[in-house]
Formats: sequence, C-alpha cells, structure tokens
Amino acid sequence: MSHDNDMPDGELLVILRHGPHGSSWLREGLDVALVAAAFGRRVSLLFMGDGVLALLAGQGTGALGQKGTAPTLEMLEMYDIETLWVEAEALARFGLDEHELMLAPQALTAEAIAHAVETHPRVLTF
Amino acid sequence: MSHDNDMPDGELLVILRHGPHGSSWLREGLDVALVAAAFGRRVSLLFMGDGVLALLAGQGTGALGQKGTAPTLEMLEMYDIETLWVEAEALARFGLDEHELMLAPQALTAEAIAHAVETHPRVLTF
Amino acid sequence: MRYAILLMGAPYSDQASHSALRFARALVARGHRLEAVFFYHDGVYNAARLAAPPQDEPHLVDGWVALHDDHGVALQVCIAAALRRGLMDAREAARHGKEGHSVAEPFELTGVGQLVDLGQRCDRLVTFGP
Amino acid sequence: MRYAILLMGAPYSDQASHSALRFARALVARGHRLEAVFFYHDGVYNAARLAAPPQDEPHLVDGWVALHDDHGVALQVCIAAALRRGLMDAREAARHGKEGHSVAEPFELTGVGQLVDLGQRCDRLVTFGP
Amino acid sequence: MKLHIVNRSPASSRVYGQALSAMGPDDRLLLIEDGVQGALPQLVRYYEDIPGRLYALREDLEARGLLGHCDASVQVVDVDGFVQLTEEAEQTLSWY
Amino acid sequence: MKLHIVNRSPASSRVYGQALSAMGPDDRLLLIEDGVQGALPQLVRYYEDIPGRLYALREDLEARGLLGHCDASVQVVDVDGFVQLTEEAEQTLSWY
Repeated sequence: MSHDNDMPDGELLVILRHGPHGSSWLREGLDVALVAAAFGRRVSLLFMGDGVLALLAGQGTGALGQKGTAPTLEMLEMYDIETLWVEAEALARFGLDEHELMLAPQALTAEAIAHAVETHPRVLTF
Repeated sequence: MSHDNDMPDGELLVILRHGPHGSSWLREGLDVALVAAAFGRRVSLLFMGDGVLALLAGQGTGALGQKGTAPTLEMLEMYDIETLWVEAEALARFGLDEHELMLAPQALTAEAIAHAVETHPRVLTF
Repeated sequence: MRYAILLMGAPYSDQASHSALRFARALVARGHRLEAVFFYHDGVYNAARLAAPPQDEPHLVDGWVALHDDHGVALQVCIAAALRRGLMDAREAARHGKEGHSVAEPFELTGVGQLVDLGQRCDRLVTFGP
Repeated sequence: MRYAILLMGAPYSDQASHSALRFARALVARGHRLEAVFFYHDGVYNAARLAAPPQDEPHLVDGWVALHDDHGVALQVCIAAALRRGLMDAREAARHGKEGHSVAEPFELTGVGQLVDLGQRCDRLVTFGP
Repeated sequence: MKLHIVNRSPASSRVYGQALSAMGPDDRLLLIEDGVQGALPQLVRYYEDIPGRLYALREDLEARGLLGHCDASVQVVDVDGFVQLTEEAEQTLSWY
Repeated sequence: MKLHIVNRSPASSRVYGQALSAMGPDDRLLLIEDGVQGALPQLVRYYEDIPGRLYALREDLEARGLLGHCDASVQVVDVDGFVQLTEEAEQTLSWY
C-alpha cells in the first residue's frame, strides 16, 4: 500500500493535472487546496498527468516575467498540507525520478490512486 | 492524387478540427470560411480529427435547444465553397463511411492533406 | 438532497455552461435543493452583465438569474478569478478607481472559501469543466 | 515584413495571450510592422476594460494598449464573438438598451472580414490558440 | 461507489486514462458532451476494463447524431438519469 | 516551407498527430508553451519522422525547468529565433 496508515484520512483530495505556466489550472487548483487547509480541512494533494511537472526543480519565470507556482509550492508546509502524492506512471512517462522533485512527494500506482480517491469524501479535479 | 486539377487552387484553407455542440470552434471556424467566401476569396474546407463529426447526418439540437451547425453546413453551397475535404484517417477512427456524410466531401489521405496545406497560401486552423 | 454545482467553462465557448444549466434544471425538477452554483476559472464569465447572444441562442445569464429567482439558487463568483478577467461589481470598481461594473445581479463576488463550505455542507458537488 | 496576429485564448486562463504579447514585442523589436492583433474566440476577453490582475502579474490590457500607442498596432475584436461574451462598447450597449460598456479603448469592435483582409494584405499571420 | 464524468473524446484527449486510473471496482463512468464519442463501437475499447459500468448521456448523443451509432454495451441515460446516477453515487468526479 | 507551431503536450493531447499529418517534407515544427514537453527524451519519439526540423522555444523550456532535460536532437531557439523562423517560412500554421 502506498498510503500511510498512521495518518488520519483526508477530507478533501485536490487532483492537479496541469503543469506550470501553460494555464491557470495549477494556480487555481492550488488556491482551492490552500484555502481549504486554511479553513481547517485535512487536504491531500495529488499531482497527476502533466501536473507532476509542477514539482520539477529549477522552474523560472513565465512568458512575461510572472513568477509561476513554484514559490507557492515551497510554502506548502506552512499550510499544514502534509499529504503530497504524485502519479508514478506520469513520472515514468516524462522520464523523471521521484528524487528530482521538490517537496518529496510519495509516488502512487494507479491502484493507490483509486484507493486515495475512494477514501476521501470529497475530490476536486483541476 | 486526391485533388482536382481542373479546379483553381484555393486562396484560403480553413481546417475544422472540432465537432458540433461541444464548443464554439466549429461555428467560429465556419464563420471565418463563410465571410472569406463572401469577400470573394476561394475557400477550401478540411474537416479533420473530431471535425469530421460535423458532417454526420441526423444531428439534433444542443443541450439547451440551440440549433447547432448542421443548418449552416447545409447552406454551404450558396456561399460558393465548393472544395470540401475530410480526413480519411479520422473517418476510419470513428468507423464512419464517406457515404454517411452530408455534402459529399472528398476523403484525403495524410499525404493529400500535406499537399492541400502546401498549395494554399493561407491556412487557418480551428 | 442538497446539491452544489462548480462551473469552470466560459459561456458559449464550450458546452460546460449549457450542460450545467441543463443539469441544474433537472435537479430542481426532481425535487432536489440546489444551494449554489460556484463559478470558477473561466466559468466566471457567465456573470457578464452585458452578454448579448444572438436571439436564436439560449441566453445563459438569464438562465442563471431565473434559477436564482425561481429556486433561490445562490450564484457565487470567485472574486480572484473574476477580477483578473475583468468582472467587477460596483464596489470593486470603486475600490480600483474605475467606474461602472460588469457583473450582473444577483451574481455575488465571493471567496474560494465559499466553495470549500459548499463542498462540506452539500450532499453532492458536481463539477462542469471546459 | 508586415505581420498580423490572431489571438484566440482568454487572458490568464492559458498562456496564449502572454505568448502573443511576447511575440508581438519581439516582432517590433526586430523592425517588423505589426499591422493588427485580431481577437477571436476567447481572445476577445483580452479587451475587458475592468481587468484587475494582481500587482505581481503582468497587466495584459495595458500591454496591448502600449503596443497600440507605441507602434500603431490596431486592436481588432470580433464583434460577434465579443457580444455573446459580454464585451460591448458604449455604442453597442446603447443599441442593446443597456448602460455602460466593457471594452477598453482603443480596442475596436469589428467583423471577421477584417481578419480575412489582414490575412490577405500581411506577409505573415501568426495564430496563438488556447 | 463514485460517479466519474468524462466530457472529452478518447479520440483527441488522454483524459479517459486519468478517469480509469482513479476508478474503484464499483465506480461508474458517465460520458457527456464530446465524451459521448467514446460510446462509438470503434472507440468503446478504451473503456473495456469497466464492463457494465459505462453510461452515456442520451441528449448529447442525439445532438451529435450519434445515438444510432452507439455500442450495445453502453447504457444510455437521459439528463434525469444523470441526476439519478449522482443520487446513487456517494460523490462525483469530473474529468475534463 | 511552412512553420507549424504546436502548444500542446503529446503526453496529454493528440494534436501533435494533426500537425505531423499536415507537414510537407521541408516544413519545420516549433514547440511552444506546454508543447515544449515534446522536447523531453521520453516524448521526442512522437516527432521522430521530422529529424532536423524540430525546434523548441527556450523561454518556455526555462520557465518549466525543462531546458536541462531537453533531447539533443531538438534545436532550441529564443523568441527572437521564433520570429526569425516565421520570417523564413512562407507562412505559419498553429495547432492547439
């Protein structure tokens, strides 16, 4: 199993499926996660598909110098979002290694993703 | 060769890659083609990818009763748009036969598509 | 049951808004309570006051307003998503030193916290994406 | 060379508007003439008068206006795409019996014929889609 | 049991795979909007791992002229049936 | 010679295939925005039929932290080089 049984189950799972800079989906999905955490919800984050690129080290500024989402992700721990998952299959698709990523997320197989979805009473996809 | 050598080369090729009802791309792409034809341009239309579904017979009204694009397509001949192409590979992908389609478009292989793109001085993709 | 809808597609650009309105009507027709529609991402454009679709197309703004008037459905627009996209009520316009407003009544600008709250107190939250 | 840009993505929602503005600046820096940017599909939202992005993000409306002011680039907005999406100038608002307007100056509402014309008289027409 | 809602065609988007990854053994999947293309006999194979749990929205099939082309393995529901599916599921997830 | 511009990733969209279908033997293809994912060694195989004619935009690679991950077969150009590519091509087509 890829989830930690010591941890109380999350109340909200936010699935982030878009990379940085190409659209506002990643930022807007993160905003929902951060606000939910600030409201005291137990939030889990799953980076899936292109979303795994959000965690890549060495990101820069955007097309017109905008700062992107990496600075926000670096502050994630302050928000008490401690469950960070990343889709193992997507990592393989991009040829990335778990250890190249920021924030040390836990890689999940497809089965573990289905389990994560099953155990959260609320799931939002971005 | 899949193009008709008797026909003068078109000036504008409009490629329609979206089906009806799911988005406004098909309608907005068609509008450009119709206006260009009304301005006297020689316009060719290529239905590619999901766009081939625009030509399927028996379409109905949309989610809230909107009329869709089929009525516009039926008027296409009035606009002197006579070159109508459809991507053969996309038809095969959907299991559709050329003869099930409205307007009797000519099916193009990938090579013929590249040729059509090459011979039009202006190409717009929708 | 108590429902909420999260709508994230721009009106007319894709089917999301049409689908969401159709679903909303079916919900209330089956006797459910639709607490709110939360407009996020490009869904905020549904609140545009000056929308003027062709006469033979459904008027989505009017559709949302009717849902509010007839069934008490709250129309909540994410303020952060709205401001960057040019959707403001008179109060926000004044705060930004601008005149006029672009959000139709009774759409209300609100925070993402409202979405979190809806997710918690409704039995179902159904998302319509672009 | 004479260029035109066709922009079809909504500002902030996807990178298309940022890419188009960056490309436009690079064009004029290399000495080209950018005749016009034509805003179509969700690109029309770039003309929203009341856009108020956060201070640490680029202000796209201001970026387009500067391009017009400094380099004479026409900012042409498809009127059919704009009206259904809630973007009107004062004249259209009056015609529809509404007050106010939502399109920034010097963006101009125009027809698709302008796009056809640009395609014909410019050496290059570069599209930025969502 | 959760209801997954897919509005993109497997012919042009890879979103179907994300939905399938996230589905539990009892979960259901409803095709709406352009997603109903997945109900065509040539495309339904993308959903072969969830036999008996695949639904498609009748109104969206009809609008596209696809109702008569639908694969026999797909359960067609109207928008009232869509609401009913959301009643029966604990919650819904949308993949777009 | 025409320049084809692709802004979607082959990992999530099938648009790359449309661009390739439409390309003539001398045409070039430039990856921008999320399309630059196609320059990764694991994804560049989608473009194996156009050796020497595949470009990617430096600024968009850098923004995503992908510049160092780029396959050696891809020619990296900055936005000034993007303009130059449009000068050299008779016209451009965008696939999104």
